[in-house]
Amino acid sequence: MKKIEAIIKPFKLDEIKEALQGLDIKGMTITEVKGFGRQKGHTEIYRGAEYIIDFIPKVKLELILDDSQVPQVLKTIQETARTGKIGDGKIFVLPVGEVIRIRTGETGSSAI
Amino acid sequence: MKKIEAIIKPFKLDEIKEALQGLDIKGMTITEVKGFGRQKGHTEIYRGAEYIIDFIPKVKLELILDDSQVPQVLKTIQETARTGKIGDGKIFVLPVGEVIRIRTGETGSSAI
Amino acid sequence: MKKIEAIIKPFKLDEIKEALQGLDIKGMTITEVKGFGRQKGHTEIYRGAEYIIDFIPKVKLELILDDSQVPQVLKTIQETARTGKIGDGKIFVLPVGEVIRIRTGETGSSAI
Amino acid sequence: MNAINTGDTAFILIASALVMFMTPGLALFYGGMVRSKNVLGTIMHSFIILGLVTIEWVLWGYSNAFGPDLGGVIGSLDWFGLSGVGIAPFKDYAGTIPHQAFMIFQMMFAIITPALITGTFAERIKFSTFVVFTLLWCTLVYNPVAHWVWGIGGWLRDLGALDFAGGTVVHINSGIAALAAALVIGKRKGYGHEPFHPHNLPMTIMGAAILWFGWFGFNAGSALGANGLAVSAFVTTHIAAAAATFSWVFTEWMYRGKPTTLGAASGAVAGLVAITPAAGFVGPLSALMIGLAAGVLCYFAIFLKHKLGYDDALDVVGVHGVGGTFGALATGLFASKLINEAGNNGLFFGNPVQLGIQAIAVGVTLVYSFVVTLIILKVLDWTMGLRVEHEDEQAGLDLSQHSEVGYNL
Amino acid sequence: MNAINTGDTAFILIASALVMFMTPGLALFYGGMVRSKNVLGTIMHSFIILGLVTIEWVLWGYSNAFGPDLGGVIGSLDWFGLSGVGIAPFKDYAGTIPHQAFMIFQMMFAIITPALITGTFAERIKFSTFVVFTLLWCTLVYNPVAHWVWGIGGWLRDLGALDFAGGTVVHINSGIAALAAALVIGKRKGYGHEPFHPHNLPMTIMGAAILWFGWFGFNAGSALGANGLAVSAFVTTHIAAAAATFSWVFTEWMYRGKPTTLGAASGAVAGLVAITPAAGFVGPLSALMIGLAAGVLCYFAIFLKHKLGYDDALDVVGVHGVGGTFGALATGLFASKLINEAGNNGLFFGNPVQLGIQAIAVGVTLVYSFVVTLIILKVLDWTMGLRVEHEDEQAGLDLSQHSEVGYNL
Amino acid sequence: MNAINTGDTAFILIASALVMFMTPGLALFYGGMVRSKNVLGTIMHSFIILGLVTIEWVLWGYSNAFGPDLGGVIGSLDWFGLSGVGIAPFKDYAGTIPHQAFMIFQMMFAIITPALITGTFAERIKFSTFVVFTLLWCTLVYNPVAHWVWGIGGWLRDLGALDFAGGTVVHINSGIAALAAALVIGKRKGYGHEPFHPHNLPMTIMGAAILWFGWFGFNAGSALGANGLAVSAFVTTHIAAAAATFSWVFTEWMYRGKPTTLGAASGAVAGLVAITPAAGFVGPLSALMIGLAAGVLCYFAIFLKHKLGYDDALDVVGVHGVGGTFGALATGLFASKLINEAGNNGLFFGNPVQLGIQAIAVGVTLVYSFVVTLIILKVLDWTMGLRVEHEDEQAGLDLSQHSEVGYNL
Ligand SMILES: Nc1ncnc2c1ncn2[C@@H]1O[C@H](COP(=O)(O)OP(=O)(O)O)[C@@H](O)[C@H]1O
Ligand SMILES: Nc1ncnc2c1ncn2[C@@H]1O[C@H](COP(=O)(O)OP(=O)(O)O)[C@@H](O)[C@H]1O
Ligand SMILES: Nc1ncnc2c1ncn2[C@@H]1O[C@H](COP(=O)(O)OP(=O)(O)O)[C@@H](O)[C@H]1O
Repeated sequence: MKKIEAIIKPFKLDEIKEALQGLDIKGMTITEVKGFGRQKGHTEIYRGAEYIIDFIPKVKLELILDDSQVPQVLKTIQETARTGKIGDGKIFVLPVGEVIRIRTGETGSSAI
Repeated sequence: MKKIEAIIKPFKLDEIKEALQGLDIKGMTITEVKGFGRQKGHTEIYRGAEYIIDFIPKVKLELILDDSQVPQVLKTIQETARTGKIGDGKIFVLPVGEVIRIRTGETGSSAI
Repeated sequence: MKKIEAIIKPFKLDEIKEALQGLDIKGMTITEVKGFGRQKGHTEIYRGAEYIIDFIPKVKLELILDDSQVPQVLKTIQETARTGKIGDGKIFVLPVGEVIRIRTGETGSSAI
Repeated sequence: MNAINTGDTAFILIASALVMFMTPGLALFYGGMVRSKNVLGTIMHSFIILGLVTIEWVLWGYSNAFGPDLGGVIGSLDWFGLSGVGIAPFKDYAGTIPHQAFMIFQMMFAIITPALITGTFAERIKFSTFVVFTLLWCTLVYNPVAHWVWGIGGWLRDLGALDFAGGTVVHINSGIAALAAALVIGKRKGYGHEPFHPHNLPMTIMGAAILWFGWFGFNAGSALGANGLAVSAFVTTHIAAAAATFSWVFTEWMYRGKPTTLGAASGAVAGLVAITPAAGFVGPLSALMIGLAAGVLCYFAIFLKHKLGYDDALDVVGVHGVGGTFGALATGLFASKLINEAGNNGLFFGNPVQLGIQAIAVGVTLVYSFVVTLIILKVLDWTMGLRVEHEDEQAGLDLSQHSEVGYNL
Repeated sequence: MNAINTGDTAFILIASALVMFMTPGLALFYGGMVRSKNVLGTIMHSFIILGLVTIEWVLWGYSNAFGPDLGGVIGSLDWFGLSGVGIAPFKDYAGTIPHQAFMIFQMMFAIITPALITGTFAERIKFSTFVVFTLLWCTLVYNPVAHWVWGIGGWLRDLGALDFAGGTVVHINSGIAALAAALVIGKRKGYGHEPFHPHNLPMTIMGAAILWFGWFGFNAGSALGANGLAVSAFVTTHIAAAAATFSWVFTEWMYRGKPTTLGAASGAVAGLVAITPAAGFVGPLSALMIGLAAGVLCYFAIFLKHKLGYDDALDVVGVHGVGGTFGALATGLFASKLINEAGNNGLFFGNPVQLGIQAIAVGVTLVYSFVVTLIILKVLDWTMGLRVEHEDEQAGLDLSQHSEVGYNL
Repeated sequence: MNAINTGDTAFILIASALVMFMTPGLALFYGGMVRSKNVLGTIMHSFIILGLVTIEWVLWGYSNAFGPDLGGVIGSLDWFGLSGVGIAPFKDYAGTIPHQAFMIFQMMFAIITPALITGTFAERIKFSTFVVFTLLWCTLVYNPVAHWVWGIGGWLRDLGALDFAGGTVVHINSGIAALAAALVIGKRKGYGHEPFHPHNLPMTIMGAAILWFGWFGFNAGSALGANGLAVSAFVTTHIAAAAATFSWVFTEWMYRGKPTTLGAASGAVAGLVAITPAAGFVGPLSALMIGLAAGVLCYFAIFLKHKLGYDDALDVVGVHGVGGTFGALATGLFASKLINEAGNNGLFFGNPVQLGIQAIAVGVTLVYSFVVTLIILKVLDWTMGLRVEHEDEQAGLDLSQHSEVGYNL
């Protein structure tokens, strides 16, 4: 099993969720995060004082998948999340040792 | 060492924290996340327009543990977090390469 | 490639970000989290009722790095984040299987 | 003479607007204290009462409370639908302003009283049942008690009970009804072990500020004209609010080690409650004393719920019940004919009888309101059900009762 | 006699303050309904109008709207810079208060009217263009229409159209301008598939409460004195607001299964809009009926936009356009000389002609305002551009137009 | 004659309520600008002052400020505890309203003045020391200065200085005290390198709106009756506020490229500050000019702190100090006996002497207030300590001083 973490632009979330549902992905978890990278932030001005804000709102998607699902999901996320402009984000794949479904106690693939 | 990530129902947090303290777990980190899964979301209505909200508030628990502690902790979380209703959440186990305690620079088990 | 997760004191973020930029780190992702550990929380009082709050605001830093960058980055974070007082936080290192840059589809080191 | 005085009319209209504004102010005061998942449900309780009780008051409420007396107990329905309530002053209530001005000023009191109660059953009441409860309570509790104390021919009024702006009718009445409600509805799920932090204290403080601001209309407006009495009531109102703000904060500072902002807001309300019956009968230094005492007293009164084990979510009993009772009795101590010729002297000014009369009015209100409220709620609990389902309580009233969410920040 | 009456003056000054307070109230009402990234931009629309229109009104606005009549169509510039507008009462408008008091009271109406429009193009208008639009609209639409209906010599006034406090001038006028604006500016990006949830409903409800509070100044103040008529308008205003709060919530409860707090706030505003033209001409029970109908009607009116496919972001058309039109016509039904000798009877009181006159005033305002607004906006769109860039809309108006962020919680 | 005028009394009571409401308004205005961890501490500063200064004013404050004169410098303690301050008008101050009405109206000024100062030491002052400071400052600075300018026999009053509603007493006084405080307490930890963003700008804007609303009571109420002068002051107040809103926003738009909402709110307050001393002495177009200038001037004045290196957290010096000074001098330019017979002409109306008198009043207030405030603070710093511990500052005042948290959203 693998864990996929994708950092995406927030407004792409709905589209990606729908694309993944199309792949029969049953679950995912998302977090509001802030990203720092090549994409430059913005300036805020309060009573004449300027502040440069480097951290940009992003959404982190976390999915646990069977190894078999990984390539397809990676492709789908990459294609759907892409706008072609700087700041589109990253996808990381991490190894997972075990999965448990709390409700049933099932483990492994059947718990995903 | 292992990292345990558990997605749970928010109102279970205190109970789980206490159960884990019982196992002499010294630290953990939690994040407010939103989950999408089998549990269905809710409907919101604003001036007659209905919106289906799929993402449900969950809490993510992250714990770094010595391998020896893992089975016990998994069991405790699974049992305490369980309500038996859909949406109880998942537990994932990931491998960890190294741990450092920032304050002291200690590494490995003694840093947990 | 490795993933570094660091739980730090929120007011240290800017300093760490600058130190990492010094190391030519191009990107990172941060999340507001709450930590439970040796550092004790605080008490809140509402209409005479006291509540003990165990969870303390922390910031989680996530960085994907080439293996070669890891030692230097660990050192920098540990030194910069350190105040020497309880609650300074932890650094975890996790293995990463793959990285993709969404914008270009690049993978591996060049995607970081 | 029947002439309308423009100064008095301007004053009562603006005072009515101020008292109306108190109800949304209360909505914020309460709304900030609940958990974020119940903020809208809590605000809605007050807001919908603006709709419901206005209609009730126009149709039968005003007539029952202030209409032609039937045996000292209730007003008749002669003024149903405000029939006969016009622009010409009704001299027995207020000779220099249009009758409708008096009616609308009183309406605002009829609105805020049931809204005060909502703090006790916050975070768990079923909305539909709440609507029915409100209408029944206004009809069966508020209107009669208002008639007794303020209506021409009302028996407590004839007895000589002093209640300048609603200590018994508004505060004791709602405070004791809140106790009945807390007992019938039971504790919130998790109460006592989960934390129930206020979710937005700036909102609560803003609400308290609006209440304070509006209370000038409530108390000074009760002089029913822009006269010396109004000024006197305005001054005592402000002094008592300030004194209780200070004394509540100072008490908790000594007792718990921290001066809190929620304490300041709560103290202000406690002082305003306590001065309400006394406002037009006492002088500034008496107001100072009443305020100082109210802040200390109500601070300790809210611990009652922990002792006695009921869950009065937002402390309606401790603040309005205890504060109102204290104020009504304090009126029997501090009232002075030097301040208000039409009032009476209290114990400290040589007339111990007044304290007894005040005690009767308090006692009667406590008993009547408690019993009738209890009966209404029991009946509703059996028939419609008082409380939301377990899971709906967990999800919060905002989602379960209204399909809305307070914040998407 | 030229004497200033202190009661009347006190009343109109406080009423002016209340109406001024409505504009920030509106800012909150609107601000809570947009997404959090546009909260400041939305609030700023109303707030900057306080600055802009005040200056416009002092310089030429008041003179154009209320100054010496030119052919029934517009006021001359004789009162440019308030020249000649002093403390002595101007009897033709208000005999017992200083002329400047009348001027400043009217100013507050001129301010809130363009602020109402801003709800329609929220979340996507370019700030610079918006500033220019506001000044043009006030000059070319608001001032003439105000003159026709309220100015001495205005042709609709001479026709006998009844508009107590601004049903046509304020609500129909802004409501139909909003329709024009929605059509020209187009839909918000993502409208119809992305969710557009209100980001802070407590803020919206607070805004509605301030509007309700301020509306007492708006409607009762329109009696221009603290007299019986003011009391009557005050009472009808409150009753209609309450009735519509109730009926909107009840309608959606039946129709969609949930009583919402946004519905309560919206209903209150709908009721206030509908009673505005009628406030000083109808009795309490008529107000009750107008309010009940307005709540139901406006609830369904907001579905129009889904049917017809325009994006009136915050429902200015549905609430102010439809509610105002209904109120103006309802005045032609429910008006009664028993309530206001200076008014007229409506259809239900035996004078069907009045309904026709009301319809003319409504129709004229609808057509004139729609056409002129459309022209102004088209010209601005070609010259300055009406809408922010695609990416600026995505980032939100707060960042893109003002370099600020609403919340750092 | 000693008769109480109902219109005047209604007006002054409502004006007092409005001015009272300004202090919580200020709490929001300031509260929104600090970081979220200090929101309650900041709000509490203003709120607790409502309690403290009310008590101080009742006991000795009013007597010291307005009581029987001792050598032009201070009032005696003859009116301690409001003894002798009753319902009968005190003609030398206000002949048509009860003496207590004048007293309570003035009380609200005494409350808001120290609250204004709190913006300068926000986010770092120790609560206990702050409480002591406030009482000392009111006694040693506010009361004498109020006596000099407004008290019968006060030496600046006798000199002929014009201060309609508190330019010197309220704004210059608090503004220069704020400078002293900023110097003594030192910069906030991290100031200059960490970002200090406002945490809730809608709250700040709401606060500014309440200030604007309340300022009608502040300035128009200073006419002490519902007369032509009140109308005139009301009109100039609104115009100046609007003009400065516009000019601040426009200045920063030109200078920094963006029109900000915080700029609009700040501009409004700057305009209100600047018009305060002039409100009842100048005409509408002069008010327009004063407002326009104030917006530009105060915008640049806040850069002073960056230049000079002190940390005036919420710009009390730049807005109230500079704005108040400008307004007091502008009164010496624009005042006209055509507007107020009881005032005087300014430079532009042929009387250059007035400007000199204004400059003396300004200078005296600046020097006296600065020096005495500095001494008080130094003494408190040595004895009680002015500033919270390092770690408490980091944790925020809400947790460290009050054991509360603003938001649990
Ligand atoms: N090495 C990294 N580790 C963790 N997160 C990263 C890393 N690099 C980029 N990110 C995340 O990806 C987001 C997009 O990266 P950015 O460099 O702005 O654009 P792009 O990926 O298009 O080059 C960042 O905001 C950050 O959240
Ligand atoms: N494959 C997955 N990857 C990541 N998170 C998941 C996955 N499946 C479920 N989750 C998380 O677990 C939560 C509960 O899952 P759900 O399917 O609703 O209930 P259950 O686990 O009882 O079947 C989801 O809300 C989501 O946060
Ligand atoms: N085993 C753990 N797993 C996950 N997070 C941890 C663990 N131990 C500590 N943490 C995180 O590190 C933070 C600091 O830990 P704490 O024990 O308070 O101080 P210190 O690291 O200085 O001993 C905690 O608040 C928590 O967020």
